[in-house]
Amino acid sequence: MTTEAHTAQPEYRWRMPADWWARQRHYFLYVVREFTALPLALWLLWLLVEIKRAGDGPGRYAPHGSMPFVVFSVVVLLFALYHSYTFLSLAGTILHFKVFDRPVPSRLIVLSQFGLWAAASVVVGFALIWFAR
Amino acid sequence: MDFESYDVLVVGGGLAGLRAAIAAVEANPRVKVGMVSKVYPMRSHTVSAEGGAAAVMSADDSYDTHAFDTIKGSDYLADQDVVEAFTREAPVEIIQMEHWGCPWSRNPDGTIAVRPFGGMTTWRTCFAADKTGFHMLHTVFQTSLKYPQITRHDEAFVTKLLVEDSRCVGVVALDIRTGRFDAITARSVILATGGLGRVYAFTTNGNICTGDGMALAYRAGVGLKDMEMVQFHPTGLPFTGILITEAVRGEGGYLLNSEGERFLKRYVPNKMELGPRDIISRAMVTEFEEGRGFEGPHGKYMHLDVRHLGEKVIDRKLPFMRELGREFVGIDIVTDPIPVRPVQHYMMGGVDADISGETPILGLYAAGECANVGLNGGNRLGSNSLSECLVFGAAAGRAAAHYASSAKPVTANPVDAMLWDEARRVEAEYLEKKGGVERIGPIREEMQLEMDAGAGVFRTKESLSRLARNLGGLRERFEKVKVDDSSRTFNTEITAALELDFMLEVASSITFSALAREESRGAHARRDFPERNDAKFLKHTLAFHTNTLAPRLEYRDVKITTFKPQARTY
Amino acid sequence: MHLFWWFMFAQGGVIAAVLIPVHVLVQGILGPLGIVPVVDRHYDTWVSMLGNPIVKLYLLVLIAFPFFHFAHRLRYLLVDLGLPAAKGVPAQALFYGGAVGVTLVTIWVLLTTIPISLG
Amino acid sequence: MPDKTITIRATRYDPEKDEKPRLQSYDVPFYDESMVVLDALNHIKSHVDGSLSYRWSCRMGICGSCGMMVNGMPKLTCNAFLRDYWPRPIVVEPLNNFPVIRDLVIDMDDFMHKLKSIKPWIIRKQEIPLGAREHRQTNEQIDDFRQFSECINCMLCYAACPVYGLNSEFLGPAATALARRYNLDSRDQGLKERLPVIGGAEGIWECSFVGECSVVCPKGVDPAKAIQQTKLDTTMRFVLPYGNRD
Ligand SMILES: Cc1cc2nc3c(=O)[nH]c(=O)nc-3n(C[C@H](O)[C@H](O)[C@H](O)COP(=O)(O)OP(=O)(O)OC[C@H]3O[C@@H](n4cnc5c(N)ncnc54)[C@H](O)[C@@H]3O)c2cc1C
Ligand code: SF4
Ligand code: F3S
Ligand code: FES
Repeated sequence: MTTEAHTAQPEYRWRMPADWWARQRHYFLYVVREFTALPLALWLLWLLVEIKRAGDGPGRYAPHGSMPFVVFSVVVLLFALYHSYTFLSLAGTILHFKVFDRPVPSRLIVLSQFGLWAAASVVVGFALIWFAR
Repeated sequence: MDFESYDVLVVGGGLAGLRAAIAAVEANPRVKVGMVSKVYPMRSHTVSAEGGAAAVMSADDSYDTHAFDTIKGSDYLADQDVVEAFTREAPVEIIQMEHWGCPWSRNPDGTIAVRPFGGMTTWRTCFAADKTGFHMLHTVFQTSLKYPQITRHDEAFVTKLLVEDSRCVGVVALDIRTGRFDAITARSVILATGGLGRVYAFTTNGNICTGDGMALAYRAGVGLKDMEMVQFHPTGLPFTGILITEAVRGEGGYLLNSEGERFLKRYVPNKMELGPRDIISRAMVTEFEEGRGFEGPHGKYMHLDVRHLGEKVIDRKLPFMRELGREFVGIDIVTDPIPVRPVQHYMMGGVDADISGETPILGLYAAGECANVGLNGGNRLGSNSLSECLVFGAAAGRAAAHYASSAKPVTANPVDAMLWDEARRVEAEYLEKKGGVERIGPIREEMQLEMDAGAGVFRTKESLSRLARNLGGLRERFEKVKVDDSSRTFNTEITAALELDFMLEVASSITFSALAREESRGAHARRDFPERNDAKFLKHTLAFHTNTLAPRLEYRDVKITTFKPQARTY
Repeated sequence: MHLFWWFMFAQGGVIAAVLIPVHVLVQGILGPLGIVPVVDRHYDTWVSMLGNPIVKLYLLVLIAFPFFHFAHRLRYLLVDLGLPAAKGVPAQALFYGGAVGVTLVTIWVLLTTIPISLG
Repeated sequence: MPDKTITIRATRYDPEKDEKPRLQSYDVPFYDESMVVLDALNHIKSHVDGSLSYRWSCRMGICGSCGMMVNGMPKLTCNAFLRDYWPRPIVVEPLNNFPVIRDLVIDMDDFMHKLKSIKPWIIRKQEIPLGAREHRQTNEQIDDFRQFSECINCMLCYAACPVYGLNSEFLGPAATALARRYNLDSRDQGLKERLPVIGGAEGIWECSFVGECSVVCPKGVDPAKAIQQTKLDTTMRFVLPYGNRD
């Protein structure tokens, strides 16, 4: 490989400000996107507890349902939707397939991702409600 | 690294320079190659070429037609042996570029596609979408990275050629980053410094196109050949000078005057919009003068109309042009005509070099736009220049490597003294000079406007004499120049001053060469001598540096082999 | 190794994106507010659900996989917020180990809580 | 034409004199709608203060040398129109995330080394001779990598990437996009030689998909996509036993 003839030189070193993520909208949205992981994790842990409590027996089983919990769930839902939206649209632009040697346009892939999401939500929601009767 | 030494030193990292460096290494893997460039190689102005590179690629084309088109286009000022060799080598180089990864646009069967271009009788212009120069430059640059024999000095500005006993033994370069002067010695030196468009105000050329290599060679005693031959491209955007590629006309765009008329029918009835650049530019200026141009805030202009092609064709074939129109003029070329006017574009003239790039100074070679190997004569055909950079860059690289392997090594002794003298000169003239009063910017701007006015599309004895006088005045003012910047670190005002010095030098060589050529040929159109005069001027002009503003001029016969000069009509 | 964690991260991301919102909506909001009946509001339906091996498998995927996604994201987030230590091997062990831990706990809960029954 | 002016606040820094960069204000005439930030800088250099240093050449968005932070966003200054900012002042700074050599000039040697490290040239097991003419390649095959070959090395993406800002060892957006450009080229067989760098400790796995690199890219290269696709492909090669192994 080639070489470059160099001379060292005093320079001003760039340092990233600690609040870089608060300085620009895109960066902030990125941090929010990553942060969604935390509330979602907490909610899943709650679900795990709920499952565990099914072992308490018929007499003592009381499903969770306090107002603060509903509020928490609403907040989690917002994060969850943001996660779904960002993840599916980003993943959609990355996936690349070829059908009959032609690349599938990424708009189509994104759309089908959201389609999959909608379908899965309907099926799961239906099951959760249907079997409750 | 005060004293770096190479076998072959390439000055310039554009298409010609990079091709030369690789050719030198491939000719002899043992040569040590140095490359000095005042910008990182991928910033070189080759990057802005849009249209394509010409070569005979298909079976129904022939070397002879390519040669004839080139020679007729040159108005018979091209050296025909050079043209013939060029047409044979060009396809080889195009394939070589392909092997290195250039993303040439393709035919359905996967072979390299070609498109029509002005002045070419058949389709022979290879292209990579509408960014041919960009793709070619990045391809050769990235390929060059794999050779361990090549050492680059990026952002180093060559201020002087080291010549000892009429042999070139290296250069003095200013390391822009540190402000230090280095002697970079070599057994052979290749100049590939590109064009000089910035001596004009209205140009398609980038900021770095200041004719440095021509001035360096000129001062070292090499003649500058055919400097009066400056190409004006018909379609530049007013104000910025950004080029609207010839492909717009290739795809069927019309040129219209203010009366809505395709005026080219009066000038190149058979070719219309695909006539050669010099003739179309003159036609436009003539129309302006006869009152049939549009008036705008940046002078007169014509309309380049592609509206009849429809949005589909435009978006598929000219997307970059639509973008340029939207951003730089605020129009949509689908619904509005594009304002255009002739713009300085290319320098046919340059450092006197032969078919293998050799100059009269031993060990000094030249290639690319800064050289004149005799290919382009009075007018270059569009798309011949990128091929020229490849063919003659490679030739110069091979010749320099060959010469270097037998040449004597360079001795340190006189080089040190020359380095010291040069460093002192620049420091005394710019950095340490007291009492300067003139700014670089205004002198440069005045020179550019003077050149537009005096040595533009049409010239006369009066315009050129006035220009010569004014250049003298500007030179005097330049002696009193003041530099604001006293720092050594990345001092771009010093480089601007050095460039202006070079530009004043080449501007005067253009002016005096043009003054002496009392005929009209190719791009050189004298109002006072409207006819071509083969009896007197079927000759190359050679301008030699003197101690005064005016060069000493000599003439050399043009090499004619197969094609006898005829009238040039289209 | 990066490759494996990234693979798990991507899988977990898909699961989380596709499945979590509906669970939160139905089980976390609509159910508690009594707008619709939901399986986990009644002991019988909940237990019969949890007894189903397919449901057990589904719940494992639903709960465990996303944790690999979360672990990856939170670790990188810490790096981005100026904690380069989150890059190191100990941090990796902590985060990915945590995800593995959650997986094991989930398996344990699912296996011990309601015995598998096909009824 | 009305006599408008616009205020440019440009970074000044001379390592021989200054501890750290500062901003200096200049008023510049704004007389044409198609004027760009670079025109304003050129006006300053020619007529007001010749010591202001910055890089530029083509002023048509293709040479890649004029990238700077314009009001906090990485931009090609030859493509940043004054009309989009006027009448507010414009702050022009050197690109973020790079060492500053002088005023608006950054040190990009780091990228030059990274570029070289991904071997951006066609690698073949067996060269075909020139006499055998060109490799056959269809326009569709070019479409596979065209986008990634349009990179002008302007460094805007590096200035936008916080991961690079925090860790300058990170291979970064443009270099990965160019590696992908060669890996996807039907003429190339060098994937295996590039993998150690791309997939190495400072390669693709460092990227947390902030995505800002693609937002600021003036040429539509979409380096974020290049990186994530590379992650996906590398993973698939590993997961699928006989995926695209070569
Ligand atoms: C807008 C535009 C479009 C064009 N389109 C086409 C086309 O479609 N087809 C075609 O065939 N031709 C076209 N051309 C012409 C063609 O692009 C050029 O002639 C050709 O690229 C010149 O290449 P070069 O290698 O000689 O010089 P350049 O690419 O200009 O390189 C010059 C090199 O020299 C270096 N240098 C200069 N001075 C010094 C110094 N003092 N010290 C150190 N280094 C120095 C520079 O850093 C640079 O690396 C076009 C030109 C323009 C301006
Ligand atoms: S990827 Fe885009 S932003 Fe990054 S260097 Fe290349 S052209 Fe510039
Ligand atoms: S901004 Fe940086 S983190 Fe990745 S997606 Fe782009 S390289
Ligand atoms: S000056 Fe070339 S990209 Fe802006």
